[in-house]
Amino acid sequence: MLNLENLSKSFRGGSFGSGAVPAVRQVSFSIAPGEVTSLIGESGSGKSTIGKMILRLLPVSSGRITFDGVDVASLEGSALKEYYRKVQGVFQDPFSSFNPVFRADRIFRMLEREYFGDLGAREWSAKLHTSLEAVGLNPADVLGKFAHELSGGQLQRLLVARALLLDIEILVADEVISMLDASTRVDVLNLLAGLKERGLGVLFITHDLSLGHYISEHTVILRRGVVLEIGETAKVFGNPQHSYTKMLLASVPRLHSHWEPLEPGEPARTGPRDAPRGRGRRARGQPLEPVPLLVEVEPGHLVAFEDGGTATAGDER
Amino acid sequence: MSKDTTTTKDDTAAPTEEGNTAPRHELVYFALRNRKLVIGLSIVGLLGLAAIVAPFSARSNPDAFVGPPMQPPSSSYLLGTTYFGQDVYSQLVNGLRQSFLVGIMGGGIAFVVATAVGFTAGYRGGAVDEVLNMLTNVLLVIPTLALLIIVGGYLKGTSIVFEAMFVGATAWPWAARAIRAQTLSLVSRDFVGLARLSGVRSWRIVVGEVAPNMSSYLFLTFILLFGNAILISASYDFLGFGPPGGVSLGSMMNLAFAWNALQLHIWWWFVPPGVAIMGIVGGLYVTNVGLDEVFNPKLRSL
Amino acid sequence: MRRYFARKLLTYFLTFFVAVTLDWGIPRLMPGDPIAGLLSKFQLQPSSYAVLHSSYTRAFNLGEPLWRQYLDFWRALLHGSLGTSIYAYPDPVTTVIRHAVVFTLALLLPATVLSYLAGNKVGAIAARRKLLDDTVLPFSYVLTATPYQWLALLLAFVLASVAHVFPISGGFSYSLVPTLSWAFLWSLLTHWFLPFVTLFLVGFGGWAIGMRNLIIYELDADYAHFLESLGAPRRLVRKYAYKNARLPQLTGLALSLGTIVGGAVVTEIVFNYPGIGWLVLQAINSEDFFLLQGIFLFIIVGVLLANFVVDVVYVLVDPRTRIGLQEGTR
Amino acid sequence: MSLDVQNLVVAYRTLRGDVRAVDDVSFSVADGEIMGLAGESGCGKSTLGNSLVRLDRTMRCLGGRALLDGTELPLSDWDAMDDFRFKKVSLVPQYSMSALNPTRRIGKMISEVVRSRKIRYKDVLPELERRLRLVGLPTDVLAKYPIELSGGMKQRVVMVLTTLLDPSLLVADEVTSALDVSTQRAVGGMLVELRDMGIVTSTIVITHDLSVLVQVADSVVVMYAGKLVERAPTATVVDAPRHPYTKLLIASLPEVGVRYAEHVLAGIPGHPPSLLDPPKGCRFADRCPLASAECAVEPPLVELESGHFVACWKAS
Repeated sequence: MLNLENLSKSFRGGSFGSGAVPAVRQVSFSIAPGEVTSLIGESGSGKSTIGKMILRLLPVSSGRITFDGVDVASLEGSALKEYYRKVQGVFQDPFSSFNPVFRADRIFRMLEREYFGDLGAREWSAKLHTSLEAVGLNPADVLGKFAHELSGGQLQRLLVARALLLDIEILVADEVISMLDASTRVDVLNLLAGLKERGLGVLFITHDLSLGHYISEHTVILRRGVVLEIGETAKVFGNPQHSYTKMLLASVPRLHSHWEPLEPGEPARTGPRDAPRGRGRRARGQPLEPVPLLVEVEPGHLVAFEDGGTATAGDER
Repeated sequence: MSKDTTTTKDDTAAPTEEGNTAPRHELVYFALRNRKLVIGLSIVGLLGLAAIVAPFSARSNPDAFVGPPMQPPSSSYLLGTTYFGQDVYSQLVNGLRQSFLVGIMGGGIAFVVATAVGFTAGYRGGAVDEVLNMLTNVLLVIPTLALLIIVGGYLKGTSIVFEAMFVGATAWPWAARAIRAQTLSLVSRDFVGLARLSGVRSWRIVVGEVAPNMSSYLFLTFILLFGNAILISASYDFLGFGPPGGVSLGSMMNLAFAWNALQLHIWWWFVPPGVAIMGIVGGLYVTNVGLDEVFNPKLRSL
Repeated sequence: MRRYFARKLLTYFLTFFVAVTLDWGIPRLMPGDPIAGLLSKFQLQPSSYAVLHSSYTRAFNLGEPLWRQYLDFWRALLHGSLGTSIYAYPDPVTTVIRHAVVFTLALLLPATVLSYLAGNKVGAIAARRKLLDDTVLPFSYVLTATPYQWLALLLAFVLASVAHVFPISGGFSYSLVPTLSWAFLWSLLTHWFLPFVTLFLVGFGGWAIGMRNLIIYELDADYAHFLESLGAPRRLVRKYAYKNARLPQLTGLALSLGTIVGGAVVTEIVFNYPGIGWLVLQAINSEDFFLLQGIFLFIIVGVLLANFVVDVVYVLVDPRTRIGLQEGTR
Repeated sequence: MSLDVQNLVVAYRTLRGDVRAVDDVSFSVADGEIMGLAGESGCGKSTLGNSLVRLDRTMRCLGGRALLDGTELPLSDWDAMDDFRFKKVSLVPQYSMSALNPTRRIGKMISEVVRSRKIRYKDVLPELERRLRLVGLPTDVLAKYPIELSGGMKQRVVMVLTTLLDPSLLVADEVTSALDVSTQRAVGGMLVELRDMGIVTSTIVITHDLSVLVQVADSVVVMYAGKLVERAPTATVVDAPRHPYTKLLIASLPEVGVRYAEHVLAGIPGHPPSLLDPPKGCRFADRCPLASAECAVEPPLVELESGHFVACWKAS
């Protein structure tokens, strides 16, 4: 069980750390084994930052992440290595995940060297093949090749296979299929969904609501580093409460229905992020809006309190 | 790297079976076809060869007084003789040797410092980066030659090793800055994150994952540092701070100037060393550009 | 923008601090007794040796504890005192340098600015134009690889020593008394010309190459392709590319100031041009170490000032730094 | 008949030979039509769209032609094409975020571009300002530098600029893919409005996202490995596709409402062939569940019913 408690992250803006730009603010949720949790947000929402903090690729500014009760920030050396045995990640750009200078197998080599030094060559090879087959890859097709000789789908599978070599309990999947071709992305998606049947907890980070809805048990809606709605996926999608969630759902293009005509004055035209931008501008300009309180509108469904109107429980339709 | 640069549109053909081994063949193909690279390498190679065989091809000890003074180039004195009657050709090939040595050693030291600073700053980031960056920027502003003036003034004669160390200590900042920038961009790539997730230690990530991705860039940096070192040491020697007794391309020009070669029209005394320096440094620069064009397809076609 | 300058100024102050410390420390860090080292270069009687040794010791404050020496050095410096020159005894070092600086500036400023402007223009024109590129580029490579002192020797030999078109040495004809006469000004100009050409040519090559390469990159930038898709004529695309390529060139200018100053030093020596560089040689020959130390500081301050000027120009040319500045001050 | 593309072949030149990214493609776009051009990366859709406005220097047009309002576009003649660019054909590029010169104020840049086309800036300024307001941008964006704008704002500035001279043909290349869903919707709406207001006569919208095309396009062309495989009205492509590739592609797309727990979608096994040496017959054959011997011969594009073209032996 991986818990995020009031997790916050600020990036240093400008030189000498003067001026901090908040990226994630007081985020709390947990990733349970055997479930997929979707973390949904638009660009700049801080969703990838959360993933990187879980993977200890970025330090936490305040709050904490615990894994089986232990504060992840305190892990160093061999303890951190043991954490990585249990918690692993797959990233957005499959080509960036592979060192272009080396063959794609290097991702396995590193694990072999660091974790399986005492394993015989034959045992290792058997383990590797099992893992590759588990993600639907034929070892002969992918081993010994360079990343640019393989397709994006194959590469993402290789990365999942790499994680499966370890005894992982949590997998952080950061936009893993957004760069894949339509015809192959659903296969990788199904692969991730299948992991929960092995008892793994998956954090599925995405900007695409349809993917989140397809795959996950729990959904977290994030905007500008703040959680706006969180709960069981069926409830969040079936009975969205926050105006932002509703706007997202109304805006997502669908295959079998058209966008509802825009109501006059609806914010979609100017868009929520259309404020002129500039790094650090928000931080030094107006004061930050406070992190809203989460209100439970129905069992297992929490919504951020809005000024415009209190979230109401019950089905609107 | 090659992936980003060879396919600019999303619409290029998917990787192909034939494409598997192509990039390397392509590099060789473009290398051989690149006129700048071929010309630059030939010049540097020929001069380098002359420097290596200097002890055998030189007619005499460069300092020995072999004949009548101020002889113009002739069959007996290939490049004439100096004001004192030393053989210019022998001095030249020995000077070449010295220049290459200073270039390789000085450029090498500067390169090591630059990579150490650049990698550390770029990979560690944070406060370490701030401090190293500040140090780099400070040293970047102090002109090498000015520093040389006060150092040289207080030293009684120097050696090639000293010159190399001096160059190494002063010439690295721009290279460190460039390497830092490259490292920063590479560290943000996911394969570095993945290496960390695999429990690989930091120095191993830098050496094993980051550095190989900028090997061509590092090589180009070394070439430029090499050339710089030769130019700096030539100025150093021209000011008369050079190793006593030894003959370098810079000290040849210094002596020629000091003994009125201009007024006495002994042009063969100062023209050859300058041509040699220009040949090495220019050859290195052109090689650098040629290699850049080979490594970087954007620059290739035109 | 305020932050941008704050950071730059901090760097410059640090640099100055480091430079002064080096200036103070290097004579003291040299192995052995620095004064004995100095004096060993003279052919001295034992009696005069002792006198000189004790006077140098006093002059360098070597009797005091190190921290004391260091503070005294700073105090003297802040009072504008760099000691007394031996070469031009009894003039103070600052006076000697001030006389030379005029000549160096008259040489460096026009040579640097004009070679920068001309190199950029020519490089921009040559980029992506086959014929020009094939001629300008090799020429530029030869120039930029040429040691300053050698080009100076070559020009002095051909145009002065052989052809007698220009005078070979000095800042003006020694037969003339410095006055505001046409004859004197003409003499200044003719003596100035060859060193100027030397600095100009070597600098020109580097700028031309840099600009040519940058333009090729810029012409492949997204905004250039977009302009093309709007049917904008090549002239406009190139104009934009040129304006954007100026920015990294300016950074390059700041980075190469040290090299340019070094070039001026050796060039002045070749032409006996009475600037800072020539002074360096005189100081070395007459073992005038106060003068050397003073020149070092002067060069540092000059380079720092030039860096600052480039920073200001950069802000004027790049609107983005100005916007960043507004954000910072709001 | 606004745009008529006939047997167009566009190739990249590489060391190993020409890569035919667009291979013998024909279609037409009517006045007032928004045509979607869909396909996976590498299928040639972007090459096709771009070649109609700005044929990259690394590309060559090896055959075929494109008629705009009855006039042939001189695709291979860079200078002659300049007469058509901006005025007749315009391109909203994939890289809209970086399409504006970073060191020029936007208004200044537009005025310089307009003037370089021998048009007085004063004459178009009122219309420019009107259209900026139309897409929800304040006119003071003209006084700003690109870095002062958000991605969505830049996207809209670029769209206003490219359509300023009321082009007959607008090619919009992946204009929605880098945007958040909310901005995506605004930009999609803009494409339709530009057509509805008669500013743009015909539009080609290139995207890998079929669900965006459902929102904006009247008809869809599906490409696969450089070939046109299916062309039909949008609703037909989505609801009754006939080419096996289109069918499988649409069946593989997750949509809000579809859940793994209830209905597992399936992708298409395998990957597209190399365009350097493409297979002789149908290019989809080795991934196609219906493939048989006759697929070794290239299937022609056949009009199965009015306006519905399919290149597949198994479709009829």
